[in-house]
Amino acid sequence: MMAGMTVIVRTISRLLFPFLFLFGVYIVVHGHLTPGGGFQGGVALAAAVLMLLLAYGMEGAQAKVNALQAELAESLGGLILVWMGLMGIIVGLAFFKNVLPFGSLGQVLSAGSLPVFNFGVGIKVATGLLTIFYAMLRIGGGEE
Amino acid sequence: MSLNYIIAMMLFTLGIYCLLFKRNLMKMVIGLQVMTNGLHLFLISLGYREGGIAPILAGEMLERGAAAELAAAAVDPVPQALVLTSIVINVCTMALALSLAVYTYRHYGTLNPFRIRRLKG
Amino acid sequence: MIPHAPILTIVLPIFAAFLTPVVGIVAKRFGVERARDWFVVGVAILMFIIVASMVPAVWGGEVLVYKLGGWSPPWGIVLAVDGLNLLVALIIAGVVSLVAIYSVVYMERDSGLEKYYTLLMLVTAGSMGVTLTGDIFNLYVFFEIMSISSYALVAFRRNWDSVEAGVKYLVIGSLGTSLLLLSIVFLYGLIGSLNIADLAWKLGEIKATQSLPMIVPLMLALLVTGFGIKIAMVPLHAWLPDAYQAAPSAVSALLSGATTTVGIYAMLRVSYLLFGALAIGMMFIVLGLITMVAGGLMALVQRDLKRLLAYSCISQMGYILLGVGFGSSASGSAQVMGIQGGLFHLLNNAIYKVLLFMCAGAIVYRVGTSNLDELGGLGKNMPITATLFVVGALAISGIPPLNGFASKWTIYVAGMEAGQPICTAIAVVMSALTLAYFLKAINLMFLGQRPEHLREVKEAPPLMLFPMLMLAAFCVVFGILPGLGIDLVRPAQSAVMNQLGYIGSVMGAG
Amino acid sequence: MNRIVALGMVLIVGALLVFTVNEYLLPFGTFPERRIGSFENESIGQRILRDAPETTGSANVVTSIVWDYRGYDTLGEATILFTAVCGVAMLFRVTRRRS
Repeated sequence: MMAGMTVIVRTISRLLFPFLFLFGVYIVVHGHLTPGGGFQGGVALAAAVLMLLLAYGMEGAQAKVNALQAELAESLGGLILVWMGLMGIIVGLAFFKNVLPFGSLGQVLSAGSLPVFNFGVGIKVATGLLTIFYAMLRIGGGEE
Repeated sequence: MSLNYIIAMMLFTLGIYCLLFKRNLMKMVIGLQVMTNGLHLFLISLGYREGGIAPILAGEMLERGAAAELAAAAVDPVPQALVLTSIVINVCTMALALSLAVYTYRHYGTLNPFRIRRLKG
Repeated sequence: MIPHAPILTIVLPIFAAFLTPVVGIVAKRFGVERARDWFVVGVAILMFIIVASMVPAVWGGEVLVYKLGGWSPPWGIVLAVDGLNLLVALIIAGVVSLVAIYSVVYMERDSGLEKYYTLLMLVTAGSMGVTLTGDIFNLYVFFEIMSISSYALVAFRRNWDSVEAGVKYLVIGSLGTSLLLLSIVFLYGLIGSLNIADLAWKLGEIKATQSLPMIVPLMLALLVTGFGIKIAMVPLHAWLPDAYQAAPSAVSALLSGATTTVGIYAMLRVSYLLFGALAIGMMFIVLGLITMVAGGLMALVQRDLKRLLAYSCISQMGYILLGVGFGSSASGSAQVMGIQGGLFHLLNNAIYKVLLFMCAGAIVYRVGTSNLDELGGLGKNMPITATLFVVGALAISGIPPLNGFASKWTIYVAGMEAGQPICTAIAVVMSALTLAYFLKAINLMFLGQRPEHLREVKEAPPLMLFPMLMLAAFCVVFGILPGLGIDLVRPAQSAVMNQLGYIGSVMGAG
Repeated sequence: MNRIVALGMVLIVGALLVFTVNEYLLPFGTFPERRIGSFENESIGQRILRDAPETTGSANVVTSIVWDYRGYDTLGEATILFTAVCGVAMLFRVTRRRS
């Protein structure tokens, strides 16, 4: 249904895609050190794929992440969150307790469970937004 | 005079007006966005401290381990966390509203949800 | 008590919602699609068991405080369970279990069932979260979960009526939740805290030292408007009849039984704890009267069964507000009676309203319409459904041996003792009016001439009749033994009246 | 006519809100002295700002609130995202008409 755009847009978006993607990953991974975090990074990741969707049409985006993968990854992100929350109960404290070792302040591997949460929610937001867009753009919808 | 608060509240009222008086679904969604964004602006302004810095321990402050210094200089972090939650909630409401709009337009060819009026009792 | 019971009550439906699609895929692969439906039923019943496990401790007078992440009350989020919470949680868990059983058959003809069950679990999670939390921003977040999933559920059938109703509900509902958030932001700006008990404590300190600033009544007005939209208080009720008519009957039953109950609960909790100093009793009486009268009068002229039930639902909300208002505007025994009556009516309303919507669903399932003009003489075809509907209708009208009478009588007595004879008289008249429109509905549906095309209509399937029978049994039991119902409500009533105990327990947990 | 009355009501609400925020909240940029404060006369923002780097090990205080102090809210938020995805997928589901 979406045909995509001209060669200029396609080329530029193909060149930009890795950088945007990397930027999203950076925001997610450094969530506990710099401004940003799982949600913001996840939105940046989704935006990178959506740029491909605009430039190349539905097929171009689906080649990177298809709808089923997006849905599965979203469940995975949600399960990471719930699992990390339940870790607190499993070690015998409270739900959502920060259980992993803190490490040293200011390093990438620090702040206990927080980077894991950021990672989980990053996956979840990126794929969740993609799923919403895919669902809205799907040709069918309704009775056939 | 707290100009930030006043502008935010004006945006909020503008959003309510748009939400209640427009009969086009897209305009209603826009009104909803204006309203909630006014609210977010208000919430985020509430935590501001004159000349405050971001509530992040970074740079030479981190090297000195000066957490107390941060506490004296930084803006209130709680509204920032709340606004983050609220923005995501808002995005989700908008996604559902826009989907309803797309669905209505595709299947019934109208963006006015009140086009067919039943006999209201 | 099951360890970590308060949080498990909320996380279980969230987890189940994440898992339902997976269970659906696996079940389809093994050729047992019903497995997914029974998974949801099992989760709902398990949730009921977990909630019930908290009963002994809470009825013993304890306030269960669960510190999430181990943070002490003002700094982190806490769940606080007292008698009032627990009553509402029991109602929600019970209603959801019965609705899930009912849905197994009722929804079988629809497509997209994995989404239906996921959204059902999400409504449950949202309602439970609102009910058990002790933090006002967290209350807002879970209120949104509940609202967004109910918008989606109302639009589930995707015909014009349901999409229109969904849009309407979404627009009005988002306005309500925004007002709610605005009030919470004001509270944070004024006081600098988000824990409900802490806020109540601080507002009490302000009141002790100075007169309350005008922003406090404004916050109360915003909160009441926000929650009032969810319970369809009368100037804000426009979405409810459309939504209940267009949604599948199982969803209407769920919304009328669970989410409105949650709305009333949140309104009570917040206005009692935070704004107890203002004249909230008078406010509840006025709002209750308007809601009751307008809802009842509108119900009188409806020609559609589900729309009629929707308006009577609005009217019953008015009774609950009225009872609580009588209680909070008075003192002594009238206070006890009023609050008990209001909360007992909350319980009873959840029981017979769900029963009536399920009966309406049974008729829609067998006949395909809920338009009263096209029905008639179904008493011969569906004797059990007809009997159950009559039980529910008599209960809602307050006819003696049934539960509606017990709670309404308590409210009337409280009203007389509180010195409000006019309001009480209006309530009695509205009760008669309720009987009138339900008799009209019974007459049109089950008696009279049976149209030719309805000859082959059969009785509803047993799996749908089972939850209805259970609810009708509750109607009769609480009617014959009103003391039992009052006993069930008494811990909630003492929790409403013992606000300082709640504040002390939550803050003392730090 | 109806419309003008409703418009007037919206304007009154707006004026009330503007007046209230201007009058009853302390002016923009004054944190945290204005808050009535929590138990030890310290607003939760101030207390968290002081403790967070130590008690959660995160240099970004906002992240430590989002995922630790109020992590449960954020779980709710992720659930809302899931709800929205579910709702949209429900609305655009593909059905085959029964034969």
